[in-house]
Amino acid sequence: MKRNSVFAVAREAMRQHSGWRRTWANPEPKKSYDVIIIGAGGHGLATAYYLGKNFGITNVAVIEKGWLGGGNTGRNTTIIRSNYLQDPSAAIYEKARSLYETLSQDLNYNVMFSPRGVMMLAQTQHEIRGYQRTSHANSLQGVKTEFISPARVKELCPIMNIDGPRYPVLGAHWQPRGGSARHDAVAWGYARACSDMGMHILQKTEVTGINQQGGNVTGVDTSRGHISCKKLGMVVAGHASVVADMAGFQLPIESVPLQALVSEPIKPCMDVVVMANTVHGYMSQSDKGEMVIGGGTDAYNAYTQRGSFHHLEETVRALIETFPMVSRLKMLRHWGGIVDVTGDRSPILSKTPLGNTFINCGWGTGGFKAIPGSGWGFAELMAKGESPLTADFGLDRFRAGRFIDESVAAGVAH
Amino acid sequence: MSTRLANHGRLINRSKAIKFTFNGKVMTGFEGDSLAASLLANDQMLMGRSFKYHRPRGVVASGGEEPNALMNLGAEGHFEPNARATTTETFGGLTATSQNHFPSLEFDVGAINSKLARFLPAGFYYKMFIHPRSFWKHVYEPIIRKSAGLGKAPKARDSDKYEHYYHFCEVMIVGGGIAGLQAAKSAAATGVRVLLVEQTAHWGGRAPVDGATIDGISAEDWVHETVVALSACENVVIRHRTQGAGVYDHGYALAYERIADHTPGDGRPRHRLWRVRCKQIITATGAIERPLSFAGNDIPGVMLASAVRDYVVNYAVSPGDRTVVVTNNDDAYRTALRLKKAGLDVPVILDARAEGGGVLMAEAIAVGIRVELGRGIAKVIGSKRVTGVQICAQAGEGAVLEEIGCDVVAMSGGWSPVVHLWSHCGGKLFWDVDQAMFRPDPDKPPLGIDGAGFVRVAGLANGHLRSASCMVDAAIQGTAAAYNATGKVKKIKTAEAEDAEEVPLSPVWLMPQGASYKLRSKAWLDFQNDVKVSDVQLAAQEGFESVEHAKRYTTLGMATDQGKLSNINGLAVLSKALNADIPDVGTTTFRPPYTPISMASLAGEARGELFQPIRKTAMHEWHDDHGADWEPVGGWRRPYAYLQSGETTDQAVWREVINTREKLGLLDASTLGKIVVKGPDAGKFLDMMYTNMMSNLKLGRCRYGLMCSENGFLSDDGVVARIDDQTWLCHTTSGGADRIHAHMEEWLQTEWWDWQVWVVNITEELAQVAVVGPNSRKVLEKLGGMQVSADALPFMAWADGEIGGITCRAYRISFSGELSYEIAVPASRGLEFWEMLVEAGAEFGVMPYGTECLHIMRAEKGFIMIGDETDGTVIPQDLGLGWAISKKKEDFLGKRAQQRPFMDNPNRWQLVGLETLDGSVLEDGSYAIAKGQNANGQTNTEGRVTSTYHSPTLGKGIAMGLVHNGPDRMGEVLSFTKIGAPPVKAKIVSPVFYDPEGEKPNA
Amino acid sequence: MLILNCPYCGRDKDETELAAGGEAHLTRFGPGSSDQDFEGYLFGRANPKGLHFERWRCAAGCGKWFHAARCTATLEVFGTYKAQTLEPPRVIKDAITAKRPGWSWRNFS
Amino acid sequence: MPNREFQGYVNVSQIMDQSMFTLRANLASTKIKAALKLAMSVALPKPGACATAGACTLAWMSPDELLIIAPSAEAQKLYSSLDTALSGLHVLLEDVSDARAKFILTGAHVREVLAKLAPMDTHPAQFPVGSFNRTRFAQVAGAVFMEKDDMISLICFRSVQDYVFALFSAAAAHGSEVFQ
Repeated sequence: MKRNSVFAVAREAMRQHSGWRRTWANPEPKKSYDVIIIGAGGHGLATAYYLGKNFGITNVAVIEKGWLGGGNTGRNTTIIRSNYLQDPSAAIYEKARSLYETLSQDLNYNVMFSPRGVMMLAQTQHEIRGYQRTSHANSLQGVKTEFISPARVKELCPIMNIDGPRYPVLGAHWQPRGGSARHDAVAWGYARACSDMGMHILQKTEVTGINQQGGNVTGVDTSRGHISCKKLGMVVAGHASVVADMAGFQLPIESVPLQALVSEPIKPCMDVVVMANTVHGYMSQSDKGEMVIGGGTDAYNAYTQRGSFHHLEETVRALIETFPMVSRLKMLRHWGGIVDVTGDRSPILSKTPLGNTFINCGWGTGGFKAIPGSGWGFAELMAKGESPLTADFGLDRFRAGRFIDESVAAGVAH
Repeated sequence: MSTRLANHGRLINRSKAIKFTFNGKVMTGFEGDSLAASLLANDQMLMGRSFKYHRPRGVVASGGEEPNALMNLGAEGHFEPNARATTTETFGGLTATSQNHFPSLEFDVGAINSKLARFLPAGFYYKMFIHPRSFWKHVYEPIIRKSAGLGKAPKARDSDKYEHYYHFCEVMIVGGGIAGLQAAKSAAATGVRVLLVEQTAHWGGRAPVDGATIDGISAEDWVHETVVALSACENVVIRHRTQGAGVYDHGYALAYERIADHTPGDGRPRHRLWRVRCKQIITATGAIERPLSFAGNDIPGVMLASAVRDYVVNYAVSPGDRTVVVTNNDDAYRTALRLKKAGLDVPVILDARAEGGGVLMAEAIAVGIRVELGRGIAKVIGSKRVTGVQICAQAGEGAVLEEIGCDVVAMSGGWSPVVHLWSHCGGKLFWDVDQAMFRPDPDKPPLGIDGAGFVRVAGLANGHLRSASCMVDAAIQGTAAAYNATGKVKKIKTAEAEDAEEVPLSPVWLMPQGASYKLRSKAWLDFQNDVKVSDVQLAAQEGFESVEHAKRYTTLGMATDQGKLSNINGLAVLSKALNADIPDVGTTTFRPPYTPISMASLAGEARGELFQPIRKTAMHEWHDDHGADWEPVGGWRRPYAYLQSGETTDQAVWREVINTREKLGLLDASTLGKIVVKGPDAGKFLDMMYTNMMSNLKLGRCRYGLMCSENGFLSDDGVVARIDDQTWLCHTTSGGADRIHAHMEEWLQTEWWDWQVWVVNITEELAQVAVVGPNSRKVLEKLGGMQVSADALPFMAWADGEIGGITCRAYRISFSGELSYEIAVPASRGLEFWEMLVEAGAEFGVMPYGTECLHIMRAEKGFIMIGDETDGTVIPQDLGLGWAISKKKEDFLGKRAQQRPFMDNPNRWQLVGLETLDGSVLEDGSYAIAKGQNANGQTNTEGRVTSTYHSPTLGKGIAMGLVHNGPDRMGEVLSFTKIGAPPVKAKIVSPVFYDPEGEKPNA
Repeated sequence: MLILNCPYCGRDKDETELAAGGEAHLTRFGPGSSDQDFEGYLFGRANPKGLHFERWRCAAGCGKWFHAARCTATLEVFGTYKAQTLEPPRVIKDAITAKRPGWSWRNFS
Repeated sequence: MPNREFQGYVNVSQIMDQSMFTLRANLASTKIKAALKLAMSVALPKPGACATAGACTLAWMSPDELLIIAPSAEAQKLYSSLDTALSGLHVLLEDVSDARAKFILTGAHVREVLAKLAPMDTHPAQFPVGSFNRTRFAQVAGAVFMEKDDMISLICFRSVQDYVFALFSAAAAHGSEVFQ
């Protein structure tokens, strides 16, 4: 694989860019692999990458029904943060965030990680207390955050109206090294690196059945034939229940549409990511200049990548209250993805009732920020049977009543 | 140069000249102009700069598909960035400035990017800027960000108003061209309710420009007659300046009405968002002309052939003096003929088809226009304006045969139906090879509530390019939609249309077909985002084979026009590069809205005062008048404290605590939920709802109760009063009333529907005042009425009566640890009662107090607060509330959950009091630090603070918290985190800090 | 943007007037039930891509809970019915069979 | 609280002299029907409608709930007669006069103003005079009585009456006409 660099680009510029090769290979499936990952989104590709990089397991296929990165990886609002309250969450999200810091160099592919800072506004006394609690927790978790004053909020984000008569900004939970990254590049960068290690990424290949013998997985049926494997990882987000159903078990998950929208691009006016939970809105500005806005989830199950329009209206009116300038912008495009939500709204990274089969799902609305950490921990779980990063995210927690509930601090959404 | 012609112009009113400014320069236009037309009339072809390379950009289209002519419009509270000049109506006083350049439109330093273009191919940023690591955030990204973006960020607050409108009809038709009008006529004939919307200010679409004949009269006249006829129908609503912006599930559609964009400040709402519900939708949205991909096709002066025609016919504006027409179809000949008719020069028509066209070509030749067949453009000459073209053979590699001077190139690569609305909700497309276009696949429509298709497409949008078949199709769709919506049928005569015969186009995806890399790297696909043919080819070379990958890698179609001009051309280039058929490569998904709609219209009326409802108690205004510092609590606002002059908030709170403990305090407790539960099974029901027993509560008595979710977690608390044999009154937390009421109804309706219980939420019926402090009885006795003595109304009892002449219910309950009454009166008399208490209480030292005082007093007593001590993970057992969990009951909501291993566990964190060794106040949310670290390197913890205050009563910090095995560790000293400072030592103590014997409330 | 007909007040209600309540026909497991049954009751949700039975409340309306049979893939609605029943009424089952022959959902078919 | 009024292309005014009662009861029960007939001399309204008896109105809120509206002057008497007639039956009768606020819209375009804020079909064929509907007004719950072609009355909760008044006043402001 050609190394990416400014010199490579310059060299290619002199020969009409004829020397660039495929970013990832497009191989024919083999009859068998050591590991099959179902789902070539960020989490699936990252899992494959760390299986290879950390455990030397490279006889791996990542099977994708559509095109890689085409699910929630390519549909989210790209916020990266790790200022979570509960220890298990903070651990995996901070692992992810710290891996994002060096991901471009690690993958030799610019994922444009931009640690521009993430702030979560406190607009009620209850939220102040919740975020202060999170700040204290973060101080013991090795997550660098602080609770900042309204004046500092205004300084960091001048377009914000902090004196809103309805919900004045009383402060914010600030993670200076949170930020965003280019979502497609994360998928493409991992795919490129996986392909480079000899792994097979099989796009437009749909899994239609899961084969088992004696309680262990033996392979999968696909639209391109049967493929055997020794271990199987399911990483298909919104469709987790559908795939689990093929394997014969049920998940504590419901699939619901989540929506987002962007404005037309404008010149830079916002250098931080802002989340306002009281009014349910979050916003950042992409490098292109679009204001990227996250909406809410529908309250009913659906597999349509659309969602109900009124959620956007609610989000936009909240943002106009917080950022009056938004009123004069225009909505360019809105879209939806299907997110898989668990009973405690925390993810599942777990062994399953089927032997040698593992599941990584339930990221709900917060998956993108976790991709490297999720891949790292899930690869370890698949390779070794256990990982401190995933230990608390097992399927067994629902029976025991041992939940990882992030909403407790201040009703914080992802 | 571009200029205004002396005659004609079907949309302009020459008697009304209008002054406007562009980049500070005063210009003149006519009423009826689009801004783009006005600018062209003033010889302003250069209208903007492209996104990536900052190349000069002129207007290329005449409608919503325009990618280039984007403006900053207006100023201050009326400012709007990225307004399309083609869809902006010119009005007197309009101010526009061009975008994305520094220092000026004419000279833009950002244009250096254009010189560096070869180093900035598609996806260059993924391959560069990787080292050194910190440079992305601090060097590269800021430069890229500054160079990107288009219009300016608005600064001032929006000074316009907006609204929504819910509209119901059976058939909605989008598009007011001849197909939409015919479809409306056909549907309306059955009597069903029809809504017809048109995005521009004019009816008829392209037909009046292109000159069809309908029912023997001109299209212009037919359109006029039809609009008049439809307007007269009671069952028809027709609306121009209203765009069908999006189609959603179950017959929901958005129509975006731009009421006052062209009349700012006239008092009308600027935009109105129609939320339409209909049974059937017909999209008669026409088609968009495709550009041709040749080198230099982005130079100002290269325009769509149809747009050139529009400017001449509609606005009497000539984009230039000499226009070269280049085409692969017959339609562009109409442009040449129109130009000629207007007295303008058409030096040549370059028809890429070897065989050329039909009758329109013959007509062109007849009027003396030179037509060259099998020819195309090798390259356009010019920088900020076209100066000429180099002609080549389409079949070749671009060898120049001839150079011709011109200032406009009118190009036509064929037409693409506007299928966006069909696609929004899942409609699929098929590729029509003969017409080289994607068309809606009638077998795969968007599915409605009944599982059948609910969207139809009519006319041009359905692939009917000729007027005659377009009208037939529109009539069929209109009749069918009405029938599907209502079962009604009524056939009417379909208008018969005629226009010139055309021979088929020949697809041209690259001009010339063998263009060299050098030419391909100058052949634009996406004018705004600067995506060229070579970029898409590079994407394919690098394995971005899915159309979604190629789009995202190159940014093709991601500009503010969402690829209306570039998608099909880009797709064709990609298919070619992949050696695949176009339909096999597929299309990207069209997402709403069709063109960008204002954010403000989404919010509608919900801004400022109407942003969200504020729930107000009967005493709200009084609080406001007496210094209330408001706190939002579950939709309500409650006074946090009442500030007296010169006081800080803390001082006010402390004063309120001391005064209430020593004298008399009043709290507006109206926001507490009050729910009446009645029936033969009400006791049984409440025993399921609460963890404690309520069925055995004695008449006239009160009991503190806890509610848990089925998951076992504490969710609400409050005092329950037994009213009569079959009736209980349940108090909930503030803001909890609606939730708990719904929770009760849910269980009664869906689980125990055979139980005889009625529930009514009477929260809003009553105003409730907590009269608290050693003087509370005195003030009530002074007002006179019912007996409130210790004997007549003992602690945890209630009674009905009258105080100060107002009917009331008095509860002897205390959340402060003081002698205390809560008095409920009809809400209409709440203010009167409150003011009576204030007046009568003056001699007893009365003061109102707010929520923070309430919190401190309850913390001093060790009472828990839902939301502080609980967070959705806490069970009553954690809070020392085991006494409130009935051991006798077999079942209650949450009981089974609390038997799970993680909950029925002595190792849980439990409630204690905490006192710092130095009397300071622990920080909110502080954690107790335990030894060591966990497997993920996080410091272990053994407890946390749930409530912490300075107690003015005790003169020191007090706190409540949950600590591992806390109640067994009294007196132990723990270390608590302090942000930015060393840990603070605090001792575990009883959570009851004040009046531990509980004598005061019993007084 | 769904429309559901409330079987109590008979009106077609806009989604914004309704509150969604999750899977229908759950069996409550209380004290004495097995860990597995209780976990299933609280968390084991059917999450099919296709036919689903779910609960709704006519929130800005008559306040009643009702059930809907709906396809989660196309949002087609097969019918709504009152919540005071342990299984879908015959007429609803027939309506589903007409569109999705051979359907099954949990124990119903 | 003043009897406030807003004059726009539709007029919005608040009505203060009305009392309201909520009755929870099984409306299908013959005993309940008989008792109500006895107390109010009027048959129960059909679902989605209201019935009037003299100056009183009965609105169908749900299969087991009625809203009874009466002039304040007659309220006490009505309450007593209802209470008597229903005694011994499984019902819950509560005075909610102070829990609600009532507004009336008057003018030729009342349906249009309502349609800006409530997601309901206000067409005369779908919502004829005499209809009653529970819905929402922008962000709060409310109820609508179609009294006459040019008059609609609205009920909302007391705590949000300021919001509802402002909402309808804005919708009825001159200049925001939809169909003129």
